[in-house]
Amino acid sequence: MKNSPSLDDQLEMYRKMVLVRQLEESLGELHKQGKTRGPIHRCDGQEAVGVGATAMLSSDDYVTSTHRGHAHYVGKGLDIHKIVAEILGRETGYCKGRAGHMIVASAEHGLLGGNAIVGACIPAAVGMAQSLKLLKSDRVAMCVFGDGSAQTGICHESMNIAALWKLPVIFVLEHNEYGLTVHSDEQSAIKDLYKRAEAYGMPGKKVDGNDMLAVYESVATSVDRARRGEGPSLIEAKTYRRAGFSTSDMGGYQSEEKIALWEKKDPITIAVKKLKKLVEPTTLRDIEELAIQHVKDAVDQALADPYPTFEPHAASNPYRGVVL
Amino acid sequence: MKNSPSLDDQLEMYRKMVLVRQLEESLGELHKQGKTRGPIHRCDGQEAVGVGATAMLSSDDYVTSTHRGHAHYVGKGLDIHKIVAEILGRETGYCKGRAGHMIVASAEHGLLGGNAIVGACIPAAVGMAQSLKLLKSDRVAMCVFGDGSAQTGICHESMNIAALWKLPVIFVLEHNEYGLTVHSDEQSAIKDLYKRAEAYGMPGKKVDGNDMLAVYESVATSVDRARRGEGPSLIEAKTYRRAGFSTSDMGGYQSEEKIALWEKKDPITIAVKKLKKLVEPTTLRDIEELAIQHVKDAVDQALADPYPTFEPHAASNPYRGVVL
Amino acid sequence: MTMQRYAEALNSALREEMARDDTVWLFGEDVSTYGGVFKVSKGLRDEFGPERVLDTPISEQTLTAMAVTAAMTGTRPVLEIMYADFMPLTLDALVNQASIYEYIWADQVQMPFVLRTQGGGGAGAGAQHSKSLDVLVAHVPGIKVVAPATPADAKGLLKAAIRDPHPVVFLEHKLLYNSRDEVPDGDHLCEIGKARTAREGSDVSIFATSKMVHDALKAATELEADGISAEVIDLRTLRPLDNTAIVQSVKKTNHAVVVNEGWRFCGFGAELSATIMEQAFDDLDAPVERLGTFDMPIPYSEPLETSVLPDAEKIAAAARRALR
Amino acid sequence: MTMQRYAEALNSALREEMARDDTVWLFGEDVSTYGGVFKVSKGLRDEFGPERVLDTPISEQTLTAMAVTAAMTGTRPVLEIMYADFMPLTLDALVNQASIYEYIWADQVQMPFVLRTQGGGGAGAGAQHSKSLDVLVAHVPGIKVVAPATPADAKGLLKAAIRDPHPVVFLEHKLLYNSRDEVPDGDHLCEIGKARTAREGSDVSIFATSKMVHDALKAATELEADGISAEVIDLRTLRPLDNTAIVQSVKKTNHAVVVNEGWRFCGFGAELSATIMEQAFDDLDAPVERLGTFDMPIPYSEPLETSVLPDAEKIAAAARRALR
Ligand SMILES: Cc1ncc(C[n+]2csc(CCOP(=O)(O)OP(=O)(O)O)c2C)c(N)n1
Ligand SMILES: Cc1ncc(C[n+]2csc(CCOP(=O)(O)OP(=O)(O)O)c2C)c(N)n1
Ligand SMILES: [Mg+2]
Ligand SMILES: [Mg+2]
Repeated sequence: MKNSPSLDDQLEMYRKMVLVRQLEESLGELHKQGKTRGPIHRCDGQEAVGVGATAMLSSDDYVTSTHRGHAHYVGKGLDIHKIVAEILGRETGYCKGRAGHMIVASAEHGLLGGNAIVGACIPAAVGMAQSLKLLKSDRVAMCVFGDGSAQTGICHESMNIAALWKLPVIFVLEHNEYGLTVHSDEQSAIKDLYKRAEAYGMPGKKVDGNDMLAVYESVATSVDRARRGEGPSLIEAKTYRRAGFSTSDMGGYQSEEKIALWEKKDPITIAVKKLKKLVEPTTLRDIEELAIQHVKDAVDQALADPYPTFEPHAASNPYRGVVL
Repeated sequence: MKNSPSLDDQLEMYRKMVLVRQLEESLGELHKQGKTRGPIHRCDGQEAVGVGATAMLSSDDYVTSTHRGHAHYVGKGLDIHKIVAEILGRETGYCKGRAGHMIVASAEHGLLGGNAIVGACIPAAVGMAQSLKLLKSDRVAMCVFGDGSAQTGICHESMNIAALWKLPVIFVLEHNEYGLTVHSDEQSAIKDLYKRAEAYGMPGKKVDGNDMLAVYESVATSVDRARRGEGPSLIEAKTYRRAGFSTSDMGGYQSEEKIALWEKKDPITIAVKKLKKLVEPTTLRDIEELAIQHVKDAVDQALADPYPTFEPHAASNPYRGVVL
Repeated sequence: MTMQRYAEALNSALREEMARDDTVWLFGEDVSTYGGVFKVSKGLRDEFGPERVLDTPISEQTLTAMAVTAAMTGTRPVLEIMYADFMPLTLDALVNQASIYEYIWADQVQMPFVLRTQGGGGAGAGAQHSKSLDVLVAHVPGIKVVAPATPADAKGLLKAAIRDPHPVVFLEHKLLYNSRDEVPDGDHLCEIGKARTAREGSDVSIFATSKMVHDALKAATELEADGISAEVIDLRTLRPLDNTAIVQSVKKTNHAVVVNEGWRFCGFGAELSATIMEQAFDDLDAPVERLGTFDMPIPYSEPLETSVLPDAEKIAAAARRALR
Repeated sequence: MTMQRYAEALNSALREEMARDDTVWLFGEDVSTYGGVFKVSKGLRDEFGPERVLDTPISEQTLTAMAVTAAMTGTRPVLEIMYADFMPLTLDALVNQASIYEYIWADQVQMPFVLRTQGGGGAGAGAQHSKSLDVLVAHVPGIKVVAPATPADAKGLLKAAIRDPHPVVFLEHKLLYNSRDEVPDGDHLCEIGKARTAREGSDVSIFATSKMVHDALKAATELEADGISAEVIDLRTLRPLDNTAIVQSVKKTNHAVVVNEGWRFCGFGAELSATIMEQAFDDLDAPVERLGTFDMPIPYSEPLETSVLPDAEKIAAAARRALR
C-alpha cells in the first residue's frame, strides 16, 4: 500500500525505537550516577512519534526538533555514540560538546536541530521550507513540537505563513498531554489541536502517536503532498509523557493510573505485537539485543571520550584586544 | 428587542459616526495644509465598527485600540477637541501632546488606549479582563483590531488564554481588507477570520461592519455573555478601508471599482436610510449640522492651543546627575 | 533573623505581600500546581487559591503584555518568566508598552507589576538557558531593574518591588536559590536604588550584581592574602543606579573593577565603567577594569562554560591589573 | 560617482546583489507590491518576480526566525523590519537562534542573512515609532551591526552585508532616506568593521553613527567658529567596533565626545565611552562626554521631541564641556 513502510522499513523503525528506549534508560541511569550535567528530557513511551514521523524522510530533508528530541535524532539517522557524547559534553559529540543535551544538530543528516526555546523549531522549519521552495527542490522540512509549544505565538504565525505560501512543511505535533508540569487541559480550552489547521486553510489530522505504523502512514501522506508543492499539513500524534518532564522533575502531578494506562499502550509493545505476525520472534529478539548492546557500547565510549578545551570563536565575536 | 439599541441610542450612534467622518475629513485637510505631523490613519467608511461596537459599553468598561482608532475614541465618548489637540501635539490634548495621533488614551473613559504596535491591543485587553475577573467585577474589556493584526503571534496567545480562562473580553476584528498596502488575501489563506474562534473554543461570528445596528447587536450579545462570566467571543466586522493606509500612503494598489463599490455601502448612508423610517429628516439634518460644527470648533480651538514645554519625567527615569 | 535559602526568602516575600494586599496575584508557567520550577511559589496556590496563583500556557509575550495592562487596571501582577533567556519575548511589552505609558499618557495610569525571572550560567543549561541579558531591560526607561545577591535582599527587594507603583524587573540567579543566609524577621523591605557595601576595602572597588557579588567576595579574600584590600559593592539595583555609592567608593580606592555576568560588549558593565569614568575621572588612577561573560554563546560542556564566565579568579586578576 | 538619495543607494545595492546572486531574496511587510514604505525595494518585484520579493503577514517574530534558518539552508534572505521599534519582536530569533548556531553547532552551518530596519526620531512618529534600540542587537555576539550615515556607505555596506556569511543587522534612519550625496559607480563595497573619518580635527574627537554623524558635522562647523577643531569619526559599524580608529583619533585629540541616538543609559554610547577609557586612558585629558536620547519615552509633540533627542547644539556643548 502506498505510504505503508516495507517490512525492512518496519524492522528498522522497530530497531530505532529500541535504540531510543535504551538510550533514555541509560541516560536516566547516568543522571542518577551524577554523570550528566543539567536535566535530561526523556521520551520513553513517545518513540513511535519521532521514529515513525521521520522514517520516510531522506537525509537531505530537514527536521527541527525540541528539548525532547532523542527519538527525532535517532529517527533521522544520527549516530548514538555522537549523540551521547554531545549530551555528556565531549569533544566527540555532534557539536564538540558545545551544544549539550537540548540543541544537538547534525547538518549531514538534515537535523537542524534540537531547540530549547519552546516553539522555536516551528518557524525554523518554515524558513527552511521557504529556502527549499526558492531552490525549486522537492525536499521538505518537518518540525516536531509539543502540545505546549502549540500555544506560542510563533506557532500561529508559522502555520499561517506556511499555509499561505504553500510551503513544503510538515507540522508534527507530539501531544504528550503535558507542557512541563501543566496538563494540556490547562493550556488550551480545546483538546484536539489538529483542528486548528482549518484556521489556516491546511489539512489537519489526528493519529495514534503510539502506533509507529499509523504515524508513518499519516505523515508520509503529508510528506508526499508537500513534495508535490501542495503545501503544509498538521498531524497531531496523541501520546503520553510517562517519564516526567526531565530528570530534575520532582513529580507528583501526574496520576499513577494514567501512567499505567499508557504503559499498556507502549509503542514498542504495539510494534512487537504487529511485527510478530510478520517475522520470527528471534528476528525481533536479535534486533533488540543488538540495539541494546549498541547503546551500551556508545555510552561506554562516550564516557571515555575527552572533554573539549576552550578556544575563542571568531564568527561569534569573542573578546578582542582585551586581556582575559 | 434585547440587544437592540433604543431610538435615542441610534441617534447618538448616528451623531458619533458623523463626528468621526467630519473629524477624518478635517484631519485630511489639516494634513494637506501641512498642519499635522506624522501620518494620520483615517477610518472614513469604517465608522460603524468603532461606534457600533462601543455604544453598549459604559465608561468603566475598557477598550483598547489601534493606530486607526478615531471611531473607537469617539464611540467611547472622548471629547473631539481633546482628541484633535492630542493629534496636533498640544498641551490641551488628552495626553498633553506626548502621545500624538496613534496612542491617544483617556483613563476616565476606559480607553487605554490607541496602540501603534500592531496586535498589541489584543493582549492588552486580555490583561485588563484578567484584572476585572480578579476584582470580581462585571465590567468587560474590548479590543478592536485589524485583519492584519490577526496574523500576529500575540493574537493567538491572547485568544487562547482568554478562552481558557473564560475572561470577559470581546475581540472585535475590524476587517477592512488591508494591512497597510497588502491585501488580506496575501496575509492569510482563509478569508473569514472569525472561524478561528473555534480553534480556541469560543464563539465566533461575522457581521456587516458597515451596518451600525448589526455591529451593535452582535457585539452587545457578546458583551452580555462576557458580563455573565461566560468568556470571550470573536466578532469579525467586514468593512473596507477607503481612505488609503494613512495620509502618507501614495496609493495605487487599491482598485477604483472596489472603492466605489464600498462607497455605495457607506455606513452613514445605511444608517440614514434606516433612521429616516423612524424620525423626521430634519432631526437627522440637525444632528449632522451640529456635529459638523462641533468638529469645526474643536479643530479651530485645538489649532489655537499652546504647545507643551519639556519637563523631565521622574517615573520614566530621565537623565539624572548629568549636565544636559 | 532567620536562616533562609534565597528561594525561601523569595517565597516569604510573595506570601507576605499576597496576604497583605489581595490585589497581588501570581502567574507564569508552572508557578501554581508545581510551585515554580525553582520552587519560589511553592505552597502559594494552596494558601491563596488558584484564582490568585495561575499556571499559564507558554506565551511569554502575551503574559508580559497582560501584566502591563492588568497593573494599570487595579491589580498587582507578579509574573514569572522561567529563564532570563526568554526575556526577548517579553521585550515588546516592556519597551513599547510598559516603558511608555506613564509619561506618554501624562500620568493617567500607573503600572505596579513585577516581572520575576532568573538568569546566569554555571549549571550546564546550555546556550539558550544560561544567559543574563540584564542589560536588555536595564536600557529601557521607566522600568526598574533589581538583582539581589543575598536571601535578605531577595526578600526585601521583592517586597519593595511588589509595592512599587512602577514596573520592576526582578532578576534572580539559578545558582543562588540554594544559598542560605540570615534574613531579618518582620516586614523587611529594601529600598530600590540603593547599593550595599558587601565588604569594605581601601585599595580597589569591585562593583558587582547578583551572583557576581559572591565571586567578588571570594576574589577579595584571595586578594587579601596578597595584601590588597578590596571593597565590594553590591549594586542590588541596575536601574536606577546608585551613583552616589559608586562615586564614594571610587573616591576612596581610586581603582575600580566592574563585573557583570552578561556579555561584556554593550553589557551592563559598560554603563558602570562609563559612569565611573564620567563621575570620578579625577579620582581614577587607572582605567576601570571591566569583566563580563565572553562575547560568544555560552557553551554546555563544563570546561568550556567555565572558561567563558567571569569568576573569582578572573576578578582577582582584573583587580591586580587595575592596581598595576 | 553618481548623485543618489540614501534610499536609492540602498535600492541599487539590493538590485545589484539580487542580479549577481540568485539565492538572494527579499521579504517583509509591504516590500513587494508597494516597494517598501520607504521605497527601498521599489521596482524589485517587477524585476526579480514575486517569488524573490515577498510581502508578508505581520509576523516579525516568525519572519526573523525564518531568515535564520533559510540562511542556513542555501539562500540569502534580506528581511525588512519596518521600524527599529519592532526589534524586540525579532530578538528571540537573534539572541537565542542566530547568535548561537555557528559556534554551538561547531561551524556546521553559516547564516548569511541581513535584517534591514530603520530607526530614529525627529519625524513626529511617536513613542512606538521613533526609537533606535541599536544597543539591543549590538549586545548580541555573532551578529554584526552596521549603520550607514551616507548614501555611499549605505550602498557599500548593504552589498557587503548581503555577501557576508554571518548575520548582519542593518540599521537605516528614517530622516536619511531623502539625503543625497555622491555614490561611487561600479561594484562599490565597504568593509564591515571599519570606521570613516568624516572630518579631520585636532582638539576633540566626536564619535557618532547614522544620522548623528551629520549632527556631529554641524556641531564641528559651529565649533570651528570658536576656534575648536573637531574630528568627526563615523563608526559605520557598531559591532565589530573599529577600536584602532577610535584609539588613533583620541591619541591625537585627547578629548572625546560619543553620541548615539539610542537612550543614554546602557546605550551604545556607554560601550564607546568605556572602550575609549580602557584603551586610551592615558591619552584622555578629560572624561569622555556621552550623549544619547534622554532616558524617557520619545514624545510626539515637536517641542518635546526636539528636547529629548541629541542634536548639533547638544553635541557642540558636550565638546565644549570636554575641553573645559
Ligand atoms: C519560550 C520558552 N518558554 C518556556 C520554556 C520552559 N519549558 C521548557 S519545555 C516546556 C514545556 C514544553 O511543553 P511541550 O511543548 O508540550 O513539550 P514536551 O516537554 O511535552 O515535549 C517549557 C515550559 C522554554 N524552554 N522556552
Ligand atoms: C508590530 C508591528 N509591525 C508592523 C507595523 C507597521 N504597520 C502599522 S499598521 C500596519 C497594518 C495593520 O493592518 P490592520 O491590523 O489590518 O489595521 P488597519 O491599518 O487595516 O486598520 C502595519 C503593518 C506596526 N506598527 N507594528
Ligand atoms: Mg507536551
Ligand atoms: Mg486592516
